[in-house]
Amino acid sequence: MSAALEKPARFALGPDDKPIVIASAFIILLLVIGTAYTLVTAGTMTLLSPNYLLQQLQIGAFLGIVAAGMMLVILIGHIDLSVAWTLAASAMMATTVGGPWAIPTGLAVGLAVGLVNGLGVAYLRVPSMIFTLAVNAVMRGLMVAHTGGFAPQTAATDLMRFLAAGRVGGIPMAIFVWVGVSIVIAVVLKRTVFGRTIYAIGNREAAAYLAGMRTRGVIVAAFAACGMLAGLAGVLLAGYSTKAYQGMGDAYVLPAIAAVVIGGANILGGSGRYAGTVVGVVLIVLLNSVLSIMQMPEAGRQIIYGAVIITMLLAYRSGRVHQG
Amino acid sequence: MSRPTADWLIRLRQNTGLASAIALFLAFYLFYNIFHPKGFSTPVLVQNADEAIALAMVAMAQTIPVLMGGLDLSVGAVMTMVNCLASHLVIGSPLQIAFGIVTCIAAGAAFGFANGCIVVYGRIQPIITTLATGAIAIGIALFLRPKPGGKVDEDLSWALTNSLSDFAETYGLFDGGKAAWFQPIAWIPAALVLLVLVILLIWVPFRRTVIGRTIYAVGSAEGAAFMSGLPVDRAKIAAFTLSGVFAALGGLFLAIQTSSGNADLPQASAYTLNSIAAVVLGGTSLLGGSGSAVGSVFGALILRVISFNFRIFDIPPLMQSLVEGLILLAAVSLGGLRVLQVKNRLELFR
Amino acid sequence: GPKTVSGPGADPQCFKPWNEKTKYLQWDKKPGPYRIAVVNGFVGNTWRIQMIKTAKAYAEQPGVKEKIKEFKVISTGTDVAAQLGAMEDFINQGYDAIVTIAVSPEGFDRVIRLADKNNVVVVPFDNVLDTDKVMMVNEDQLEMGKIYGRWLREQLGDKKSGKILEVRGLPGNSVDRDRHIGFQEVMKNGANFEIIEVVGNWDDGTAQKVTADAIAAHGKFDGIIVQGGSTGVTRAMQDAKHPWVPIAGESENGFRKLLAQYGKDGLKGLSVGQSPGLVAIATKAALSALEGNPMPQLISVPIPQARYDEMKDGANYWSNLTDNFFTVNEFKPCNVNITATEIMAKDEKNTTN
Amino acid sequence: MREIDQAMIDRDARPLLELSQTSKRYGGVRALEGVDFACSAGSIHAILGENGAGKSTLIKIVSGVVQPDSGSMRLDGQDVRFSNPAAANAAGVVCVFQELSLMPDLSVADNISIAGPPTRMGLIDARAQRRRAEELLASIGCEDVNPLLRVRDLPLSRRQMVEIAKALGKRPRLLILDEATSALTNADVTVIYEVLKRLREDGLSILYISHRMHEIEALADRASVFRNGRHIETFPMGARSHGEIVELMIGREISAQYPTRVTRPRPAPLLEVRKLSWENRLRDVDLSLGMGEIVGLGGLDGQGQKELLLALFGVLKGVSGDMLIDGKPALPSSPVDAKGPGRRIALIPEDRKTEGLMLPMSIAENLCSASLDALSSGPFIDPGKQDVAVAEAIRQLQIKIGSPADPVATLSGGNQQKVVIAKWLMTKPRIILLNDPTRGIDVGTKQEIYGLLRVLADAGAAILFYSTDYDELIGCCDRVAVMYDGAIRVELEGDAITEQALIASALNIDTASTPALEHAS
Ligand SMILES: Nc1ncnc2c1ncn2[C@@H]1O[C@H](COP(=O)(O)OP(=O)(O)OP(=O)(O)O)[C@@H](O)[C@H]1O
Ligand SMILES: Nc1ncnc2c1ncn2[C@@H]1O[C@H](COP(=O)(O)OP(=O)(O)OP(=O)(O)O)[C@@H](O)[C@H]1O
Ligand SMILES: O[C@@H]1[C@@H](O)[C@H](O)OC[C@H]1O
Ligand SMILES: [Mg+2]
Ligand SMILES: [Mg+2]
Repeated sequence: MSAALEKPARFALGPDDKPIVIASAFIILLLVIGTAYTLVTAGTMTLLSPNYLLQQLQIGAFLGIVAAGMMLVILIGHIDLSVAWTLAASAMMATTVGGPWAIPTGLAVGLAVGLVNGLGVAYLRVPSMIFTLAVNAVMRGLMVAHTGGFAPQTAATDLMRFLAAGRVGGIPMAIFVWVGVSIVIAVVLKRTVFGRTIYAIGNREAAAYLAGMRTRGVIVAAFAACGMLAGLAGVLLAGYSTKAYQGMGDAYVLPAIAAVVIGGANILGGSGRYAGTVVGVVLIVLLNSVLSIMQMPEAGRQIIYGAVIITMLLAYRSGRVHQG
Repeated sequence: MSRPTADWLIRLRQNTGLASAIALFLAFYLFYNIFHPKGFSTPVLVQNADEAIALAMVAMAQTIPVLMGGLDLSVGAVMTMVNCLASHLVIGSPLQIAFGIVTCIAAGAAFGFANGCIVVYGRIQPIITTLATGAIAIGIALFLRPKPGGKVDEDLSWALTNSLSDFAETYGLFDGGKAAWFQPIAWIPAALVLLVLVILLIWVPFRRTVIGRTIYAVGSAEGAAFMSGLPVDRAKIAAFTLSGVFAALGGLFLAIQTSSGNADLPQASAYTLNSIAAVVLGGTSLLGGSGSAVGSVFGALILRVISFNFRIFDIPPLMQSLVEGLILLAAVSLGGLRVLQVKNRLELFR
Repeated sequence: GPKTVSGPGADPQCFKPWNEKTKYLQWDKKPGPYRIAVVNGFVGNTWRIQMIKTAKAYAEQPGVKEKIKEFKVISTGTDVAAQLGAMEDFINQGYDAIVTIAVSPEGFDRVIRLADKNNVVVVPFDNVLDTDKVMMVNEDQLEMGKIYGRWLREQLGDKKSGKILEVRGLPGNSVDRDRHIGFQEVMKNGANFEIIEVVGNWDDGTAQKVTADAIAAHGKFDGIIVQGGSTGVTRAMQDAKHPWVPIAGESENGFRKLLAQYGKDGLKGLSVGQSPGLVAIATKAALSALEGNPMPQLISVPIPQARYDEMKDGANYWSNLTDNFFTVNEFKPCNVNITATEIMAKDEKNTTN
Repeated sequence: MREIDQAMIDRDARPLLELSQTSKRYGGVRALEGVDFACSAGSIHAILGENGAGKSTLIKIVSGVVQPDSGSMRLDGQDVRFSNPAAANAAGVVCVFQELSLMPDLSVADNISIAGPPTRMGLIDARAQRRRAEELLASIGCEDVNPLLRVRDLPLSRRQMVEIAKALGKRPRLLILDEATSALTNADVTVIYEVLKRLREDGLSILYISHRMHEIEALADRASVFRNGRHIETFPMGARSHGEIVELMIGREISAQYPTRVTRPRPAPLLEVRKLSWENRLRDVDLSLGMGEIVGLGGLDGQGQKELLLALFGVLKGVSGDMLIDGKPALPSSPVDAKGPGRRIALIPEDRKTEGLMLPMSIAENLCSASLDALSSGPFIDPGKQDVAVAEAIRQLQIKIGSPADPVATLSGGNQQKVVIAKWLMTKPRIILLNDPTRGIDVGTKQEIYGLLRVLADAGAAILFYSTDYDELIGCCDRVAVMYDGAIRVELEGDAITEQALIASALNIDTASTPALEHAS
């Protein structure tokens, strides 16, 4: 009866669009600031060169793929703290196996870890925060033992290198992989029963269950997908770095969560658009690169990083009335 | 409700988490002491206490936001920040030292207060707020101590990391620790006394204030707490502030223990993650509303005692992290056994 | 605790004092065999794993095995409280010596005090402490930084300005700090280089990533130094089609392979190693101290270096083995003969390329 | 209308609470519009109105939960404005909200004294608090509740009693009960009546909101009717007939509350339950349900009715006994199973907010959530099919909405309930299980739901219908199975379904020895 009235006329954006618009505006602001800086200090416009931007997107692809998986898990109201070592373990096992089986192995490891997470959360109903933390510790232990057990091969295969670092028509392959993953995730979330169930679980699991939705299966599948995407990111990152190494996933967990949230998803689950996550990833990658261009010392970097997240979220909140 | 249940049974049932944490800790710890060549002796107890106390404090810091239904990802960072601050301030004349200590605790409190304000007035989820402010705290720590270093008063360092008798000796109390009445307690580690004092003087009374109970109420049902006329916003701010205080105490102790400050980012995140594990092992629900800081202390002790045992038993060095991970996984999965008993699947969702 | 005595000490070929001013320490002789613990901090890179395996292998060597009753290796992670606790625990358990890589150069006062009280020999190596109260074993990290710097200056010839990339190690550790200071000192001497610092955590992947980012952001560098993760940095250069410029790095096999392969194309590099075999020397020093020998407080281990034009397949690098291990491991003067290939690359089927 | 009210107020004692020209909007919705309202001390004042009429908004303003956009409020002649519930409590205005005000993880004692606990030296005095809880619980006949228990572990009816104890503990001058009795057992309701009457004697003013007309008739001295955010009329109880009141509430006349029942031969069973047992809560339940039949489940609250419905829907683990559909074993192991093609069972759950709906999601998404399989091709949801189905469901149940894309949270309670029902109708169920589906629903909507049930039954569905409202069971059901302590004690059929019979069997009074009861009237 009043739907039309309730929307403020001047701002025709839905609540899910606002974060995306604000974050995009912030990305443009970052480009402006960074370019101004390089213009003044070096007389160049590094940031605006297409090659540079493509390179940033290439770097962003790894984070983007991790964040895509993380988003699925966050949408169902959970979190996956094991992606760090899922990623590393996949990469390490992929390179250990080598040859044509490298990539399937990496993905399988990610999938397996994700399945364990999903089973623990869906069947044992251990809070994901702590279950995935413990699984992370186990994976770390396994990989330390693995590295020490015998001299494992850590060099990436050519195919891994091609997917991560190769270019087709001047565009890094990693970007194609990220785009591919993104299309699949976006379609799954928007158009499929699986996607609908994910949102339903995130909003009210009991109601979804009583509606006869396959809640447990979907939880397991969401974690499995998250694990597999972390595995994919690991395979690619190993390709990009030509090798797998311990700790290679450490730098991806919190930024992935941050990207999802900056993209407007509710950290408690149930709402958020995939496009937002992509924008969040780009924002974080660009922020990092502008800070490194500016030679910002680590102390300042951390402070700015924290301040940006808070500011963005405050900006999303402003103008929205609280509903108790 | 055919026959009324005895009060003690009700109390026990409501505290199974805490009780099993204590049992688990005692089992591991007895094991350790029995096989330790100097088991059940003061030096061993002193060492164990020193090693556990910072994590115990940080675990308490984590508990309060968790009880409220939030999560504080900045506790390790705040601990690190205060550690760095203390390495500048806790030195000099007794007055300067006292001032330094107060400043450190105030800094933690102020940081927690800021967290609380962002959560309450900015209406941002605690977990995200503290993810961001944790970065800021690490930034400040790096700013305070770009490289590890600094100094903390040596007497203080020695006195607080040893037994009470050393404490008394250092400060010339109780006839230099020789007073007869003092002997029965002289063997107790000062760190342990500190921990118990913090629990008794801060946590226990706090829990019995209206604000303290409001924290539980908010974690249990925030809307209901508001409708019941409880000071919800104030309680949230208080929760984060107190969390900051506990984290600061952890950082302060770390500084006293190492007599230096170190803005170590991996260490900060390790403490944060361990604090969450400790809270869960201690029987506090991550959903909020039930549990206690005392449980988390035992959770922290469990985490520590697992690695104590690595020093006693011959576990191949490269298998240690794996064993540690598996024990942790097993411990947290124990909670999953409850699921087997649940006969009404709707109860799984609460 | 130990008495300060005057030199010379035992086995000066192996336990070389740092400099003329190095004092000597002597502990009371204890009857063997001994109980020795190795307390490592983080285990996040191959270097540490190679170190742990070397330690285990060394303790099994004839001549050493007989002297050791119990040998325990643990890694505590980066948590300083846990590392301090472990050391104190071993003191309480009555261990005779503790060999350690410190997670921070500060904070060990109490443990040292307790060790002295209990006549336990504590031997930090690699990441050592800012103190002269314990016996320590290391390559001269400050000097290593200077060697990096001197190599670059030599290669750059008359150049007194330009952009230099410095890929640093794990923040907060003494090795990272000292190499950085030494390097900066040489570079700043009478010159005006713009030095871009990035953090590579001593591992290839991270180092490669931050290098790629730095090249993208800053364009061309005139020279590069890298504390660890040199293979990754070199590959990043290659990937970005950055022209070969002088580079100074660690002793990873992969790095040396690249130097051997592209040296003639202009990849002028110096490979300076910190050996994981240091753990063996540190253990040996501990044993010697327990036997009552006077020991230099600071033991200097030579810095093995190899230039791109000195690469010899099968001698100082192995083109058929993984990139992944640190080539220098053994120390002839100390009778430490555990080679890197034995420890890390013995498995035939894991060869690459 | 205003003049009449004014005259009445003048005649009566001076009002305790007075609101004038109070308005409140939520976005574009006018929840309250220029309301003048007063109630006086020493009286029980009912507030009536259909869902969304503005009753809750009114009491939320009075109790400081929300702020009015305009208007003024006087308490005892003094101008007041409460910025939060605590301020209202301090002034003696205490509200029992239907939900949202007990903390499940805290003990009963904690909950009762939550806002102003007894303290010693600034700290909460646990012992005094417990004594206080015991006294308050005793005053409402709940001595059996141990104050140490967590609220979480109490059944809903006990929780409501605790809620009332908590309110009484605040020593209110104005006590507001917003559907506070909807889940109470009859015995409790009787006690509460006594308590309320006593409080009235003590000079309290009580505002009483309920959708149960007989409660209001039994209790209230005076009633105010709201409609569409406006105060329609205030009158002394008894001054208006039942029909007139309903007409005031919904602005039209209701011919008959319940659809007329035709007695038919008992159909062949579609669903048969034999010796169904579960965990001491269900004991050898035997029941059968025929096509076209509406069977009621009666009895005191908590006698196993909910468990029976959940067992039939595959929610409970470890159920023993048989359940047959079309004579074939069909005990489902999950809701997925239950709604599947072989069984086609639907369950309208107890609590629509936590079990029935994903509140922040759209109306359309909620409606489709149980029938996604039918609305999709392969893994993909077919937007075309979805839109058609949604439109059809909204039309069939006459759900009042803005757009199907709006969050379901924006609907009034009654319309939310219709969404839950519609969502299940979209699965074309053969067997429909309903768990107290009209709780908190206004008379108009109730009537629609009753009608709908009959239509569904006539179309061949078998319906099992649990209700706490006797009128409903009498009015709607072909048969009623009354449960006591996990078992079905009596089955009443046709004209034998009377209030007395229902009450007697609910209390497990031996019906054999009092046959008169069973066949009364
Ligand atoms: N928080 C809110 N946001 C938006 N609209 C609201 C809100 N609360 C109430 N409304 C609107 O105000 C109107 C009045 O609601 P109110 O809750 O007062 O009705 P009610 O008479 O209590 O109904 P019920 O019998 O269903 O409880 C409703 O139409 C509803 O749409
Ligand atoms: N976020 C919201 N936006 C719009 N309207 C809302 C919102 N939240 C609640 N409402 C409205 O507030 C009214 C009262 O909500 P409340 O939770 O009291 O419903 P209820 O009491 O369960 O309904 P009923 O009494 O019919 O069972 C509802 O009619 C609903 O329309
Ligand atoms: O000395 C360093 C060592 O501590 C680290 O672990 O690996 C790289 C080495 O250069
Ligand atoms: Mg209402
Ligand atoms: Mg209502």
